[in-house]
Amino acid sequence: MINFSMMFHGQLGMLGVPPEKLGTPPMSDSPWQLLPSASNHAASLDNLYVFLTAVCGVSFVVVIGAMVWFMYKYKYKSDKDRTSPLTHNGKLEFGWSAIPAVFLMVFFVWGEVGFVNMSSPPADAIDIRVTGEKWKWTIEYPGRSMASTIEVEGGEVAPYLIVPLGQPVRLTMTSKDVIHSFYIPAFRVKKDVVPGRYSTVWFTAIEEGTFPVFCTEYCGDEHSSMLAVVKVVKPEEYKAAVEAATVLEQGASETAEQFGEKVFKTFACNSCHTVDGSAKVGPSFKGVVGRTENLADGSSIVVDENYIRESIYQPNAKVVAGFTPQMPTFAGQINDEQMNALIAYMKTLK
Amino acid sequence: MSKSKETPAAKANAPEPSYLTAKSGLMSWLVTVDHKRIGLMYLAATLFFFLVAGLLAIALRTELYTPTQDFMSAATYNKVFTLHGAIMVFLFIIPSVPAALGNFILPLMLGAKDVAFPKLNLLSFYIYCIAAVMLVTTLFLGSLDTGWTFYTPYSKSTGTAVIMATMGAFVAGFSSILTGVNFVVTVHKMRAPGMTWNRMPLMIWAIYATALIQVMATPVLAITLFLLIIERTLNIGIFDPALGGDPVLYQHFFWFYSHPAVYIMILPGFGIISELVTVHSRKHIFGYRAIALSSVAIAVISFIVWGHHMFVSGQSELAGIVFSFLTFAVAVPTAIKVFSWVATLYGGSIRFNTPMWYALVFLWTFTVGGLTGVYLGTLSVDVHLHDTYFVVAHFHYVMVGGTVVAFIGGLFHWWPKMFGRMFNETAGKISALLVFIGFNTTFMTQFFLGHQGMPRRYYAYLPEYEVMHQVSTIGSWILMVGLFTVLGTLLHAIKYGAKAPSNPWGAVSLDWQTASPPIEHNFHDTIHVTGSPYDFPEIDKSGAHH
Amino acid sequence: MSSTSAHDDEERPWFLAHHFDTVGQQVSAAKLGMWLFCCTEVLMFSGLFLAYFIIRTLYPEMVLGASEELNKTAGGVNTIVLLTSSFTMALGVRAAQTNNQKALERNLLITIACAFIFMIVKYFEYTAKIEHGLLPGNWYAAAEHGYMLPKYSRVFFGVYFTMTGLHGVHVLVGIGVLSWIFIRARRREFNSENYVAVENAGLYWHIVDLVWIFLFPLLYLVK
Amino acid sequence: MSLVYLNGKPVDHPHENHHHVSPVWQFTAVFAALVTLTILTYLVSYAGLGSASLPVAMAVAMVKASLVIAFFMHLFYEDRVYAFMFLSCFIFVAIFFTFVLFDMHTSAEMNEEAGIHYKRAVEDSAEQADTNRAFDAPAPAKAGH
Repeated sequence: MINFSMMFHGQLGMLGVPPEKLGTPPMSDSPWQLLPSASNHAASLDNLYVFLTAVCGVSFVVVIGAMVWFMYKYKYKSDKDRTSPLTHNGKLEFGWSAIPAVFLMVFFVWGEVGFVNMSSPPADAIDIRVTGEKWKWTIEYPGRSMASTIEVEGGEVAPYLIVPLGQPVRLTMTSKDVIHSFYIPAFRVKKDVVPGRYSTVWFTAIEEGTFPVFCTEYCGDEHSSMLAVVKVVKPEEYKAAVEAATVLEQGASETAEQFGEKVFKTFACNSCHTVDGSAKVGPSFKGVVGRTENLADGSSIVVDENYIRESIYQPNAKVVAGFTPQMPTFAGQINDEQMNALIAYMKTLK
Repeated sequence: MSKSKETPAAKANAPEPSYLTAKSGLMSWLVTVDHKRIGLMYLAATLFFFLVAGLLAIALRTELYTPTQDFMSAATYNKVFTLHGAIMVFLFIIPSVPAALGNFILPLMLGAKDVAFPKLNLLSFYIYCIAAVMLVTTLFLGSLDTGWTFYTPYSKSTGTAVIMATMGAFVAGFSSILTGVNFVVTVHKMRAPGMTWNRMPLMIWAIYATALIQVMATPVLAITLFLLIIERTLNIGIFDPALGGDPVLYQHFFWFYSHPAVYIMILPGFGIISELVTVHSRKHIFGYRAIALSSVAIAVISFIVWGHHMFVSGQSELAGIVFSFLTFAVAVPTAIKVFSWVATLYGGSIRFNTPMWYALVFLWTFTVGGLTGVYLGTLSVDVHLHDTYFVVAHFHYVMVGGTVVAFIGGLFHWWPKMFGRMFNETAGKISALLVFIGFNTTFMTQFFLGHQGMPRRYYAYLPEYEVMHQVSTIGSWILMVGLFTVLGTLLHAIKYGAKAPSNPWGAVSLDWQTASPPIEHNFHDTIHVTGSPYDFPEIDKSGAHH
Repeated sequence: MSSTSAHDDEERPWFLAHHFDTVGQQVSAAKLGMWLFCCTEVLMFSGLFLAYFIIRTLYPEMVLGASEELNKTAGGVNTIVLLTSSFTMALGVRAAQTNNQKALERNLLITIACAFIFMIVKYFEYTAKIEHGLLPGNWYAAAEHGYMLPKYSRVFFGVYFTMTGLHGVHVLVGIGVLSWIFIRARRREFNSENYVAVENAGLYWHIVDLVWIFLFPLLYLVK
Repeated sequence: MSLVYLNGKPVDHPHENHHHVSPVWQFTAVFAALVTLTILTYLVSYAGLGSASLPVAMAVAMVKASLVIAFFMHLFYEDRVYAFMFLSCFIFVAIFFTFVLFDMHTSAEMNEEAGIHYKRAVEDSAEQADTNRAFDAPAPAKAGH
């Protein structure tokens, strides 16, 4: 059973990654080459693909070869030409119905076995949540409050799927708006991400590397920028890599206030609290520090660092009059460093 | 096959004017109930929309020449590919062969004076015109950016003119239904004396199977689009997950029509090819019964394979397996047709006229299109290829390489009958060569793009795909030159072509047993059919062969 | 083997179109066309029936709960009305076949009257729904009118209004077609040789009845 | 006129449209049956057949439809081509229904096996839980200024 109660948080505002900035290494050098076989599905599927190509190639050569040969052999010579009275041949017709049918059944069974395998995740698979919306993916790991991201070329931030080599992974996916489709060519997996439903894909990565992820169900303007990066790491590096991709830390060149603003946006505080003085779902943060608020229980309080900290970790303990207690707790999600930076940022909002 | 037994009285008659000259004036065209004139009006309209949608395609390919945005914004690109698809499907391919060419030759081939319901025929043309106007109107209402499939919930939430566009498709559907009803009844009730089912030309079989699909499938499209319209206007909540509906259901509804619609598009092409390969090689068709019955078989099976558009859509895996199995079942009758056409060439006396060149191009492209369909029907492979350029290439090989090439071949073949003029053979052959080269360059590369993972409907793409996109774009320009050569050759023929004899190709079917162009009521006398439409005088009955 | 020339001075009845050889050919063509049209009607409504079955599968309790709000008796009366009109329509065709001019006119009139009764009953049903806010889509306002209906009930009323609405449009078209046939009957255009128009209008009307035969138990009755 | 063709085949008796006129009593009997069945379904709906009620109602409706098609629409006496065409469209309807409903049922079952629920169901139950909590807990603080 998957834990569906995981909360979703907004990510840094990004409307897709332009394809030229994704920066994943090219998957192949020539059109004849198969893509890297980076997952368990890819290996078995490529065999079928090659088999199909061989059978279809031979069929094509036979049909078109016969056509070209007849074109040459039976071309019009003179008006005295007499043509064959042949109208049908039962054995031949049976043959060319039955032989393709046999091959088609082989394709069907082979494809069906692979497909069933693709649809049956093993019980010990690692669960990762994927959410699609116009036009970005949100990739979340169990126990990590932040979505996983990576900075790519030109300062763009791409969603980042990290998977351990050799361990089965199951993605449970849904969409917030329209239908998207999660496609990792190097893994040969694809599944539509449908609003109102959960869909899953699973795979075991068998090759280290960094590969692109596409959205393959048309979803509007920035459909072609709805990309992500998937990286296969050694199992021993997996935990650290995930943690590194899902943290929010003050950069060396950032001031506490700048970092605080990033925290403010990362946790989507701005979806309920404005910085311009107008009330939204919650009170505005403009001039909030030092302000005297009337509380819902009739008392009043001067907003200071302690009150802010309490309101973030236990939001419904002291609700400002006029607002409903509906803020979720951020305990366990915002750490001390981020909290301090956030408060430093709030102090700048005068 | 048939001998038109002219009575002495008929012989004494002065030559009757052709259908083109029997009446004159604009009104004589606008209110005509003559199937030939209606066919020509359909032809003009469908070719116009082919031109429009074709130019849109060239714009798309040109934008894709580089991996980044060139002259179209993402929003414009989305609108252009949507219009390209919607116009091509609803205004060009579906009415092209059945309504334009079929209207002209169906009664002629049957030896009938007209279709069963001539006024209904005219009505369906005007309904088609209304649909065309509605679809074009969307351009002025903010255009349309849903893709031609109108998938929910995107089509519900986008700000573009979805309602006008879906109403246009809805109305076009009515035109299609009426044509279908008309043709089914015509084939059942208007055949000349002696024209048994087994003596019908295969073109008629193909049009008959097509008409059956039009009658049986299009109503479901109508109700689907109707539900989409009220969903969008009233939010009743059948397809919208936010209101308790299910978007995957829309796909079921849509593809229940739209998969059979694929066969509405390709079956008439099969019919044309059956005529072309026999007439121009002076050979009896190989396996008449197999081809005729496989048309009907395809028509029926086409109704039970729609789920193969939905293998990765969230449809249950079990349903996917069933649909994959049935999809392979539809491949067999299609393969039978291709083998039979090639076998027809055996022992013939092949004349490389322009129509025959197109038939041979068709055999090449359709074989590629058919074989790559096998990849997509195979479940696990489809997971990889679904919604990539592989699919784009596959359906263009079938729709353009199949239907459009057959349609052009058919136009060259019947042009002398339609206008009484021969076209320039050299120009025709050059056009065939250009179309062949341009088409394969454009779309063969897209198979490689697809298996490298390039998704559909991207206006900008990863740099590694650039070279193949450039090859494809250059091919599309060659294809465009080829298609303009076709248009020029045909138009030139109307005005400057040599006068065509009544039967320039030495065909036996009834359409060639009347004047070129035909008289207003097609035949002076009721024709009595006594044999096969493929019983050419060149066929050696002495037993010298074998 | 001889041929029949189109230019023969055969006796052609006035109602035989130029492109047909015999009346029989014309009649059978018209009938086949009408039957095919009936097929398209059946397939079109099948989409709506499928939509109904789907929401029933998704929300069985909701459909049962919401359908309780429909007026069973009004639906039942309308079923009888439509069956009666089908009956008189069949008698009307028979009257045309037997050259019974009076019976033809009378039966057509009763049929048209039944169609009007159907629409009037429908009008009262719809009015009641409007008063209670049980409307499709955006206008659905059951809660504001004090109705505690199961969640997603608005989907049921969306489907209810779509199905009965489209059926109602067919009834209205039927009224038009039958009135036209009635006018032509008054002009004595029909007789035992030429009655295919009456028959085809009848086929259309029976299809309208047929759809209602399924709509009634599914929407109103099924528990 | 030595040979007459009908639908492409030579026939001896060129009278194509023989009129079959059904007797009035037949129409009356069919009508009576239809009304009876309608009243029956109406009454049965109060009986509460549970899960059997849908199949029973559909069976009765199909009997009624068959009566209308066969006798009122006269299909029973027509050329078999009409019957073939018309009944084949019900085959297509059956295909349509079967596959779509099959997909719905099997995907629900398979998802259940894999422990995945419809997102909507998950959200609904969360909503339900919220409502329950609201009833359990004292009214939340929400006062005016």
